[in-house]
Amino acid sequence: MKIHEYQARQLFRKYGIPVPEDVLCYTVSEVEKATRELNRMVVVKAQVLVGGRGKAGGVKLARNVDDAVSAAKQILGMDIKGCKVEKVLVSDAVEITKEYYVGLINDRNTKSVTLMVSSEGGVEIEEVAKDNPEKIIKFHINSLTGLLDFQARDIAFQLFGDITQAKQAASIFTKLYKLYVETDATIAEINPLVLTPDNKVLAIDGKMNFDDNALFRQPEILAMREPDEDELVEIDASSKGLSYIKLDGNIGCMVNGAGLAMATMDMIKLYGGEPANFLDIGGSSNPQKVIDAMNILLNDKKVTAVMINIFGGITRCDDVAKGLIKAMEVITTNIPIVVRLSGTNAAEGLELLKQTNLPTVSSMSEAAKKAIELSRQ
Amino acid sequence: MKIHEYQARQLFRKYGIPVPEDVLCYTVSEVEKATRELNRMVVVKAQVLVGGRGKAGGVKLARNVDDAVSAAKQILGMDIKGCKVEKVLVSDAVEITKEYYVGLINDRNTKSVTLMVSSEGGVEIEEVAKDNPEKIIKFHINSLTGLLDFQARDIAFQLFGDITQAKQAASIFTKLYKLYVETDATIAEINPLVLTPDNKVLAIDGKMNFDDNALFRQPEILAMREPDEDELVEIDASSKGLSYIKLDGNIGCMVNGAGLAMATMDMIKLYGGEPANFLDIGGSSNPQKVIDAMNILLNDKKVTAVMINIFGGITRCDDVAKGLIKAMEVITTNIPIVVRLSGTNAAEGLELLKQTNLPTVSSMSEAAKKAIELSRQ
Amino acid sequence: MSILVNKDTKLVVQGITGRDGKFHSGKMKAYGTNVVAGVSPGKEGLLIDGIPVFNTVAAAVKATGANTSIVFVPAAFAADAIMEASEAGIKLVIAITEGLPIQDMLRVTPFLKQNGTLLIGPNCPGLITPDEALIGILPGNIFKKGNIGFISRSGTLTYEVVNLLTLNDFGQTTCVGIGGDPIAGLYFVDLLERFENDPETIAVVVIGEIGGDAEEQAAQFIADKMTKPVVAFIAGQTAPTGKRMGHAGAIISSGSGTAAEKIAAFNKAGVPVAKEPNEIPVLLRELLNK
Amino acid sequence: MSILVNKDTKLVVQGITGRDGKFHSGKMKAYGTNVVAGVSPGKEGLLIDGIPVFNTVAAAVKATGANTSIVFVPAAFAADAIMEASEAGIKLVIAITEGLPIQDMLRVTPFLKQNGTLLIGPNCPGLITPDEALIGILPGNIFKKGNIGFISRSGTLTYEVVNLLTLNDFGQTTCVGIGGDPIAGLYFVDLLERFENDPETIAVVVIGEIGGDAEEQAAQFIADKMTKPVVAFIAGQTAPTGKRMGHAGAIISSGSGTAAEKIAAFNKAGVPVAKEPNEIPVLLRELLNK
Repeated sequence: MKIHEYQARQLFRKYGIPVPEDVLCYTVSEVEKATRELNRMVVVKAQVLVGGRGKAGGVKLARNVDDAVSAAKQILGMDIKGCKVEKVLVSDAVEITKEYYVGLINDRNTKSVTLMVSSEGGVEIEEVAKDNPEKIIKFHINSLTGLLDFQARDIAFQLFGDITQAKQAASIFTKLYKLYVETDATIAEINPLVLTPDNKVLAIDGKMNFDDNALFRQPEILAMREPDEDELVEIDASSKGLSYIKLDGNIGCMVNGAGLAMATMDMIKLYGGEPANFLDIGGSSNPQKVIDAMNILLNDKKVTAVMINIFGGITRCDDVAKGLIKAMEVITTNIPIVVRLSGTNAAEGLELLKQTNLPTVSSMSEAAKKAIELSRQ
Repeated sequence: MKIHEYQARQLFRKYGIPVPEDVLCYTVSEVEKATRELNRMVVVKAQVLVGGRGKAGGVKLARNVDDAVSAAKQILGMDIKGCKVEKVLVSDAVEITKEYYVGLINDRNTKSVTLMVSSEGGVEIEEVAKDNPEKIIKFHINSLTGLLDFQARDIAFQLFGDITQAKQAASIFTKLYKLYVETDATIAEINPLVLTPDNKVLAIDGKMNFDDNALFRQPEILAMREPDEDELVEIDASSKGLSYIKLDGNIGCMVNGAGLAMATMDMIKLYGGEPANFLDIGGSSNPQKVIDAMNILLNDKKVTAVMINIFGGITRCDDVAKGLIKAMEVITTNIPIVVRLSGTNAAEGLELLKQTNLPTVSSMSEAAKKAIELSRQ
Repeated sequence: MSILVNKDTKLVVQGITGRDGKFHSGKMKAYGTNVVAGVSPGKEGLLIDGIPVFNTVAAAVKATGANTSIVFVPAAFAADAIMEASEAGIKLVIAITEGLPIQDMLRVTPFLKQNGTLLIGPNCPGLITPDEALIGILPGNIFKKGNIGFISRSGTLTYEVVNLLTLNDFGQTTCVGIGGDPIAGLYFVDLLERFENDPETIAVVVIGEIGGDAEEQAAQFIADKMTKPVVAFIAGQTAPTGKRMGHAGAIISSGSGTAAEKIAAFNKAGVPVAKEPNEIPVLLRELLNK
Repeated sequence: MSILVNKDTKLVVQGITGRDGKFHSGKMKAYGTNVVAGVSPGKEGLLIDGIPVFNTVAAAVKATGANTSIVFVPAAFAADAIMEASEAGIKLVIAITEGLPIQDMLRVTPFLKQNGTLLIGPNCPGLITPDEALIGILPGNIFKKGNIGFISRSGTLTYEVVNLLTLNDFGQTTCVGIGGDPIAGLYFVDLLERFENDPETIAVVVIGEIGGDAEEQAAQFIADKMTKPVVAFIAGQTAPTGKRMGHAGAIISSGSGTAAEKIAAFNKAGVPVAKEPNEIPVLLRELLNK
């Protein structure tokens, strides 16, 4: 789960990480009022959940109220990578002596939370990783002891020679780690962390993602969720036990299992088709799930054919077939649906499906070819 | 640092440990009102910082308001081991099916927080330890992982066969451990933990002590401090860098170092005297400390002689002598003061002290004998 | 021979009284797995399919000598169950449970390391040594004793491919589903090493997917250390960036963890990568006939 | 010979720029201790009494090969300093700092154990191998090279007794003040074992005090494992129950940890207990003349 910069700043404040003063605004007049009250040079920043807003013109410096109003007019309503800007953050534009990068991620290889810092702040860390990998300092944190004070200080000293600066940075690292662990984050980035001319160390832009599997114990984080349209569909699917991701193609897929679902999408593409979605219905033959899944698929107006790909393991194919039959009784559509059943009791399942007039096959590749063919009719 | 039962119950509630409803009362009329409002059978419990209040008659069951009023009249103002009862806790008298013991302490040998539980609750755990040591289950908690859920459950199953009871108990163990660690406790006891006829597990009497060395980071705990007269003197001494404990004898001692101070008390006793106090002035020759220490000693009207015992290590005896001379300039007393100086620059120090007319010696035993002799004149 | 599990495996089922735990305990027992005990706090004394139930893993181990555990308990309590098994002396834990918070896994990892406990999963279908022991939710009937080692991050895709292998007469030594989570117990490399050292295994099939770099590490390990042939397949070539494809670990972040990168790594290591599942037995036959 | 410290000790002083750190660094250096480095975050490059200062222990170890550390940093930061030394590869840490919270010590303990670091203290005067290395705040002039081992929970009481030993011509191999806190690094038993194995030590003096049962454990160890004679003294015979006698560890709780119990334990182990400090050299002479 992602949150906006303004929300990340709220969390930073709660954990004592210093951030500039700011006001969240939904309208141009709110921006005008906020700028007047802050009474300083400000930055007007689009609040969207996609990266690259800076390059898209979604962040503008404003020296005075007129500047801010004109920036707000340009940014509010702007489209950034398909996201409409509905709110902006008006933030005190602090003077910057130098920019740094601070990030926490879960490292798969060391199985630890890893602190990454760099003296190259304000640019994407992936670029630094590619061009100047030696400028990224990585530290793997032992989950049993946490980030110890001396460790945070050691790392801070590698960025800041001055002790008062290093102490501020170390304290920010420690607080960010506490925030990260306590909120079940998967990414916590401060980019840039800045040093000001008066020797203050501040977090300017904050990015945080959270572990979907842990949201059940993070009500405060969950309350920050602001899903867009596509995500609403995904969340709705998830509440029905389905894992759904919309893509751009026209062949809807319904598969049991995430790996098999991906392999199904890949095969459609390999054979010249375009998958419309990722959809994993899990290991169940519950007819309601099939109905829900089918409704989601058919809500996507681009879909011109559906491929159902089931490998029966513990779930028996005849049970799946029975579920499908029940589901087809309540679904009315003229979009062609190819069903592939394989594995446990596949023969029985295919036999049962004869009554539905659905095209049935027993191999995945056959199903993919058939679906592509039907999608073009 | 110790706290009252009612304060321990406040902490228990904050951490989600179930305790009976209660009201703290300072007067008989408050007790009457509280009992009327609780409208149930209650227990009236003296709130004092010493143990053994039950045997002293400081805990009484009251079936009705009249009972409670009469109990309050007896208990309020009562003297329990030298402590005057100034407040009572009026607590819902829950029905009890069985009593248990739960305690957390710091174990010196395993260097861990140790959970002790017993099916023998409601009696002093020291008695159980002596009579039925096999009835105490001990579990050493790894400080890096904390008390894990399965560990708490395993221990709970050793007391409770029933799963709903065991789950409640396990949850209490886990919460008590969290409370213990987060408040820098040195003892956290629930005695008794009770099972009620309706299968609820509740904490009845709570006892908590805290680490004096950690009070600097425990403002909430520090605010609970309610020192008695003797403790006020100790706390005042402590704020002046002195470690002072009042005893019952008549020979005041002023020593540098805790071990040497104890050995000094022991020696006075060995030679037939009675030490009036423990007083460690630490490793300093600061005249102000000597003045403060002397004032504390002389405030104790029982004191009839003072023994100053200094072993000069890094602190030079001549510096200590200079401090003593300055101190004696502002102190007026006719109580005899014997000074022993030994170690670094002892000879120079003793020479300097000649101007004060104080009896000086160079060995500890000589000083003790002299002080005892002078105390009897 | 086989790796990790065999006829000597004595299995304890954690969460045996739950819906899945009960169902699969029966299935595993029916397959011939030596299921010696179940654990469900408060249910001690019960028999499930003839399997005795205990309150704690420690009690189960003491009574039955269980050496391997399978975890079916719900996600919120699974990390605790894994640590309980480890503390009770279990040396191999298979966690089927899906949806474990990553922070829980990060806390579990050093705990298991200290005790010398191996973990497979979480969010995995389990593993099987055909005709000896099935530990998980895999459908036993599609597997066949043989000499191919098999490792996969997926569930049903595993069945799909194993089915193709069996139909093409490639039996298996051991098949392991390592699970779809970003932080898991054993990774590809850990298992490749065991297959390399298993005298009965003559070749290995690796089914990877997008996300992370476990496949890249596997490719490096194969290039550096392995003498046995390996065939690979990567699911998720059409997956977009930033979207989690069902599995918590199947996500392409900032353009890394793509199928293309993984395929390139395997190719560089001389490992043929199948374009679609059907091609896997074909590539395997080619390599073994060389 | 000696235990723990000698001419090969290379000492780093943590908190060297503080009042006590600075003062005692000079004293230790003057005694002849090989003080190779100091640590004070932000003060790297400074020289204190000719001792180079570093920002971190890791940097100090790297530059100077320090193998032992002494900690003077304030109580609130001392646990972190101890762990920093341990993580930097220091094998013996002496913590002089008084007033460390017990919970901090409980967290430090498993950390040091993992790294194989020994700790003396906290709240201790340090230790000395006369004529070789003084690490702590002990007054060097009262010690004398010889063959008595010495262990004490106290500071000035140590000086009092050592002074009596030296005046009575009992020189010392090594004298260790283990500190007055309830949870500390090395206890009596750990040091008795080292003295037993030190060929140069012929007898040991143990100065205990009320609180805990370290003395009882020492008595048991002496009875079970020691061949060398031991003389003991216990301070606090007149201390009341429930009152902390200066040291955080010197407290009689619920009637246990009393001087009487400790004296009884030593007597049972055949260890003579002096009634007052003056008696210690007398008892030692008796034992050694046997």
